[in-house]
Amino acid sequence: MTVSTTELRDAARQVVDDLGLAADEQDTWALVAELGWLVLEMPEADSGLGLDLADACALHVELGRGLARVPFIAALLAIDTVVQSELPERADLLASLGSGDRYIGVPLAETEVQYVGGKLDGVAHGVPAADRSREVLLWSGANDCIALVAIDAPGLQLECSNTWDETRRLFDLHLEDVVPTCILARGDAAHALLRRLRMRRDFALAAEAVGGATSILERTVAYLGERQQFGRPLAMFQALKHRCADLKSQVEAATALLEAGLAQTASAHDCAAAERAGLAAKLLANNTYTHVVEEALQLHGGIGMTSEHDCHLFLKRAMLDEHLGRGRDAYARMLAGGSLYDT
Amino acid sequence: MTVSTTELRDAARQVVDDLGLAADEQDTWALVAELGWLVLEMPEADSGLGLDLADACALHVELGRGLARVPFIAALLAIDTVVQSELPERADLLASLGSGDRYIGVPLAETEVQYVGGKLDGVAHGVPAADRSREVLLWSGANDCIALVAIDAPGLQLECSNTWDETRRLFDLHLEDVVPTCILARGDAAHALLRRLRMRRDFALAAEAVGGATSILERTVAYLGERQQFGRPLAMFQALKHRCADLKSQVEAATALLEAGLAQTASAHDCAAAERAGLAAKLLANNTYTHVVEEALQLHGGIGMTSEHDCHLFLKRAMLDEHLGRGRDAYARMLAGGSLYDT
Amino acid sequence: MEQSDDATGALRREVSAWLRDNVPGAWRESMTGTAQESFVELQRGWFQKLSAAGYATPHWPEGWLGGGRSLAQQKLIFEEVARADAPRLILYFVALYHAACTLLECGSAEQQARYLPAIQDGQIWCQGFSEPNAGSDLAALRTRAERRGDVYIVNGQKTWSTMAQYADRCLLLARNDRSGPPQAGLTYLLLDMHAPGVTVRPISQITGDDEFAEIFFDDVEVPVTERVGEEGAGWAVAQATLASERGLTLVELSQRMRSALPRLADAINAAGRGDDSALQDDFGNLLARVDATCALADRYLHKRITGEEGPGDASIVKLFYSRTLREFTLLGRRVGGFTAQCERGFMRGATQETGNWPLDFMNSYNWSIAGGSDEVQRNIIAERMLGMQREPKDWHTVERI
Amino acid sequence: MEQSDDATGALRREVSAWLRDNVPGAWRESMTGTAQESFVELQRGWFQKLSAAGYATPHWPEGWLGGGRSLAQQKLIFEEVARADAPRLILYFVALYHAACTLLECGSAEQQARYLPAIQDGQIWCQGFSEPNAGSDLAALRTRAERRGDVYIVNGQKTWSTMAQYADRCLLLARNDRSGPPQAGLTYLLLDMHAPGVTVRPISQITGDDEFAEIFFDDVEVPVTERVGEEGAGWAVAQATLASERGLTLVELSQRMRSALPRLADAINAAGRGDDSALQDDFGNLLARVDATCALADRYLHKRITGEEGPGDASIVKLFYSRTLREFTLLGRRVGGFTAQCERGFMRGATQETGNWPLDFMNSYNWSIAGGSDEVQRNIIAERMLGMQREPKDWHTVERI
Repeated sequence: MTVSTTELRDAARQVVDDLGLAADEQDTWALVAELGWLVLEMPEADSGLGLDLADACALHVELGRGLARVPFIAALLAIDTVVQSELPERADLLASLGSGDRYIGVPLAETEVQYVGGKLDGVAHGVPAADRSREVLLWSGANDCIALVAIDAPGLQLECSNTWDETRRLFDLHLEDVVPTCILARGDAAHALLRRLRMRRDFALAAEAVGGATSILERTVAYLGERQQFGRPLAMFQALKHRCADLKSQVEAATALLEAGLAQTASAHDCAAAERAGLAAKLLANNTYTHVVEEALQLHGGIGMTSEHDCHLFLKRAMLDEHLGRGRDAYARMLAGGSLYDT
Repeated sequence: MTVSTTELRDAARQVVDDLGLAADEQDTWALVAELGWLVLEMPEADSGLGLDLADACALHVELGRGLARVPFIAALLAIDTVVQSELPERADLLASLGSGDRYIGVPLAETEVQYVGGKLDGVAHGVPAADRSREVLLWSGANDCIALVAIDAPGLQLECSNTWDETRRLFDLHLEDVVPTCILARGDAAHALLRRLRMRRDFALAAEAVGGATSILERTVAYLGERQQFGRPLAMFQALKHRCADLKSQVEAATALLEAGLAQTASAHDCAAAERAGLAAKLLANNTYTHVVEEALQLHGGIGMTSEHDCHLFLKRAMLDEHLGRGRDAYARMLAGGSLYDT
Repeated sequence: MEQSDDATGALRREVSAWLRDNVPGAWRESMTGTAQESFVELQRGWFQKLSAAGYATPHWPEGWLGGGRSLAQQKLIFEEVARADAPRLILYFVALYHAACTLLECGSAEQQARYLPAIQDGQIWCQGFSEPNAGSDLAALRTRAERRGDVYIVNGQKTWSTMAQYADRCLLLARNDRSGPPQAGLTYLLLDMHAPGVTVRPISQITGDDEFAEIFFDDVEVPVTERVGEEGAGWAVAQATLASERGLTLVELSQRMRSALPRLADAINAAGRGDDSALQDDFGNLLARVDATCALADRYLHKRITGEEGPGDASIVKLFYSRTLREFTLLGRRVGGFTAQCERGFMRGATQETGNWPLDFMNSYNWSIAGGSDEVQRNIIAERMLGMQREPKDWHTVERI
Repeated sequence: MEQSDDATGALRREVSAWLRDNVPGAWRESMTGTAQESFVELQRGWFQKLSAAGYATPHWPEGWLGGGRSLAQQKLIFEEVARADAPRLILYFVALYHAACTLLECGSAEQQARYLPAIQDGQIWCQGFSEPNAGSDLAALRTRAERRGDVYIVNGQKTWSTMAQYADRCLLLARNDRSGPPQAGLTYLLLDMHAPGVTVRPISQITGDDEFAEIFFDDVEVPVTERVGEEGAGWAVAQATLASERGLTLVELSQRMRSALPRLADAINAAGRGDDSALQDDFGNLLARVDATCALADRYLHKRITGEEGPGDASIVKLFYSRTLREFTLLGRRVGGFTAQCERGFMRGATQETGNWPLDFMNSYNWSIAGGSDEVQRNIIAERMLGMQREPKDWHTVERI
């Protein structure tokens, strides 16, 4: 990790801690824009900071720690895709995206969309804060078309996904004969851009999960240190200690894997290796997050079952997250696919 | 459980405890014969005790507890199959089998044998103590033929399986154009007999596994109660307590499932229900056994890694057992098959 | 079992025929996403029917409507109710079991005459044992009951009391004396929930439900005649309360879990994944564990019938049930995918197998935390059943709350 | 890292080229089912080559053959050796790391001059820390060293000493004083394994191997000049011994585990089960865990290089490695089926990934029990890293042995 990544992380932690878990989406978004996080990865030529995915993921980790209610992952994915594109209005678009005035939503789950005859049909799942976006970045299930679609385009309907996790505010987009605002890429170019987008989405989701897992484990350990039972703090009971130690080793492993994978994306120009590292990071991070929250709920006892306590916010986020990206069971199987037949 | 099953179990426990883990195969076999256990399930009309599978399994549990080096499961399977058959020499054969003078081996794993043109070809796996048997009970992979084959038949070769577990003394039988001594059943009759045999084999293996798991858990708890570390018995450390408690609940569950399944075989005439209960009992018993020995080895620490300690005998038996019967992964999938499509 | 197969068969047919005619129809649909009040209405209606038929009180002694049934017959009725997929009588459970059995075992004749008929008529009770700082540790109870002439003055707070907001009476365990050993200073009272000074605040649960509540006591007067057992003997009376359902709940819960397996299979098939061997493995292993849970619960009840229950037996069943239920709901979460995460409506009166997997998963913690957490059960199993040495002096554990 | 990519690349090419020419061929085959003696012969031959090339002692200071390498370079050499699938230098590990680093850090100039060249020439050392009743609890050590004039008289027993039957010298931790706190009365000695009164008995392991041994001391005389550090300062010297390999072993082990993944994939494919989604799930999850183990080990080494190591960091790596290795071998056992249970011949000089799955599974316990059991690591992580409260007074834990 370069020094600047560390600085970025420390600053972000301070910001997220100050905001707290309940911070309002609008306020948080304004702060994210103000801090320049939206231009983090934009090239310096485009007035960006020119930092890389590892830096972005350092922020995702911190936002994940605080369950920040802000569509930062989707925003960065859209910005990167526009940066990679050759849109005529690229410069203007980047300026408004970077300032936070404009937000383009991106589905965090896989889409079931077809592009036929210049029109999009189907459903796109899991677009965060779509009601705040002017356009949404969508692609065809066949991966041969990426388009921007206006949120008020005829034939497009927004439906709140109403997930148990209320911190992401996801939407389903139902499309019927929707004409895109513009096409960003077709054919092989679209394929390549989508590989990049999915790889980055995997890393971003992994980073948020690592942050969330770290945070809920810290909170659980702190709770056990305070809560007295049988005349002692719960933290003194060896059975609980050992469970926390196992969780800690898993969180550290997921963190190390994420960081090692990000290092690979920076140094190597091997797209397949970066993709594979993203798959592994996402898989382990989500496995870890769900396992940690499951244990955290048990270790908190009754208090964790009340909505006044924060435990459930992490639980619901973790339950949702494992189904985002390429889907719950795709990761292990894609990873295995490189080594096993018939996959 | 009827009173006589309880008596049988108590008597068997005494016998097995007296024998100890290292008892010689020949001596144990002689004792098993002397105690009348070989005629346990023979009809009273055939001078047997007329008891049922639940009683036999009560003995398997006890023999499993003591890792008895005696091919009792195979012996009872062969006897039951002969009882079910209409062999002309049935009465004489049962008399010599019941006295222990004669022993017919039966494969404890699935066979890869074909029956074509009156001859058997292929390999039968996992026949215990085949070198002590005069005949072996074999069947075709297509389940349409059950035969007795003389151990010295031309074309038959014995090969010691040399498994890590030395208490079962399994053999592979290689067959090349082997002419059976006699055919016990063909076609539908063979199918029905083999369903019965496999169901009984599942229960018997489950019972031995339950016995083994019970025994190694008892030994582990006893060891933890004696072994001192940091000035206290290990049993006093809560993390170890909780692990033992989990193991205990799993062993009790496997025991309860076995007993409930056996009760079903006695009362119901529903062959499919008995088969299903056997699958479930075998699956849970083996899962439990392997998990308990894995934990037992860890809980024993270094001493469990030495061959002078008994821990490894249970470990090796449990590792082997999960691959006996229909094979490691067949059980869960067959059970699921009743409820899920395409299985 | 004490009955012939014929008599058992006849009872089973009788009960199941009655259930066929009387179980509220389509309650799973009508109770999904509904308000607490309509749920209470369903409970009242269903209770009146069941009670009038005598099936709500098979565990009461002979002489009471429906009473005098053997434990085996009680189990049979529970099984049939579970199989008929009737709503659980959550609102009346404390009255029918905890209150009634405590009164029958430890109450005065006058107390029995006052409350038992009222319970059969639908009086609602709640339990006041747990406190915010005494989850699994009854010795730490702090709610006070000070004797003043003919009344006790109660002050303090209870929590995790099921449906306390609808209760008429509360089974209260309070401390009358702080001088002796912790268990010795407890007194058991029957408290009127409508008395001045009682405040109930429903607990907002993470599922959106509020079936539990906190109860606050501010100088609440309880007549001495409402004391069960002697002053300071509350601990022993509480044991009678806790033992009241005698394993029947776990029989019912495990049967309900088994009945819910097809719901999981349907979800797998509906996802077009019946041929996914990973799901087959998980589902097959779950089947075996669910069957084992039923077998354990049955065996435990049988031990109670024959008087063979040993220390830790109940803990084994509860622990294995809670772990199996967790795996059940985890598999559901896996199969349900993204779609299942978007279904928020919860179903009242069901147990943990509604088919709304994230909800079921969250509710599964009711069984691993409440009624003696998994951790407390493990302590009991290790120390009382396996005989593993206890930790030194003040490291004590308490049966369960 | 302190070096440019170019210099690193050059060293990597140099080492890997040398390894290509010098790693003993087909040793996995020749070491399968072979006797201990031929294994020792292989080790001696391979050590002589490696040592002569300077690759056995990159961690020694400048001035020694091969010495003066940075930790990053040492790691690179370890990685290349693992990738080249060379036999592990089990017989020389204690000499090269434990003995050499202890002498370099705490030994006298005279001791260094006497032993370091001998070690480079192939002198074999063993470690004498563990005792039968002091597995994870060094404070319980009972082997005595009584000072009599210019010698210590050693009596007692050590166990789990790797390859002690071939060792020339022993790093011995013995008790010279029982009066003070347990850690204070220990003295560190260099003991001649050929001295009168030393008896070695190989431990028969459950795998059939005997790479560990017990050592018995019966009035063995050790000159006072063979003491490292002051009398009673053995505890501190032992810390130097234990810290000597500085995380390199875990880097090597995790790299070897990664290198062995294709062996597992081959087994799955050979069983015709590459399209079994249950195995795909398990294999995919294992891949991620193995990669994470490598990442953890690398990160730990990096922390050592930069001086950022914190309490518990080493325990995290060891615990995660041991759990991952267990899962690795469990999946192997599953895939190997009945056939794998029938393969008894074991492979000497390999780690836990020989492809003989039951053997690998059993050997995996070497890493969850020895060198600080998983349980001891969990205590360390919980108390020192997470800051969870320690148990009262005499419930203490010890770093690791």
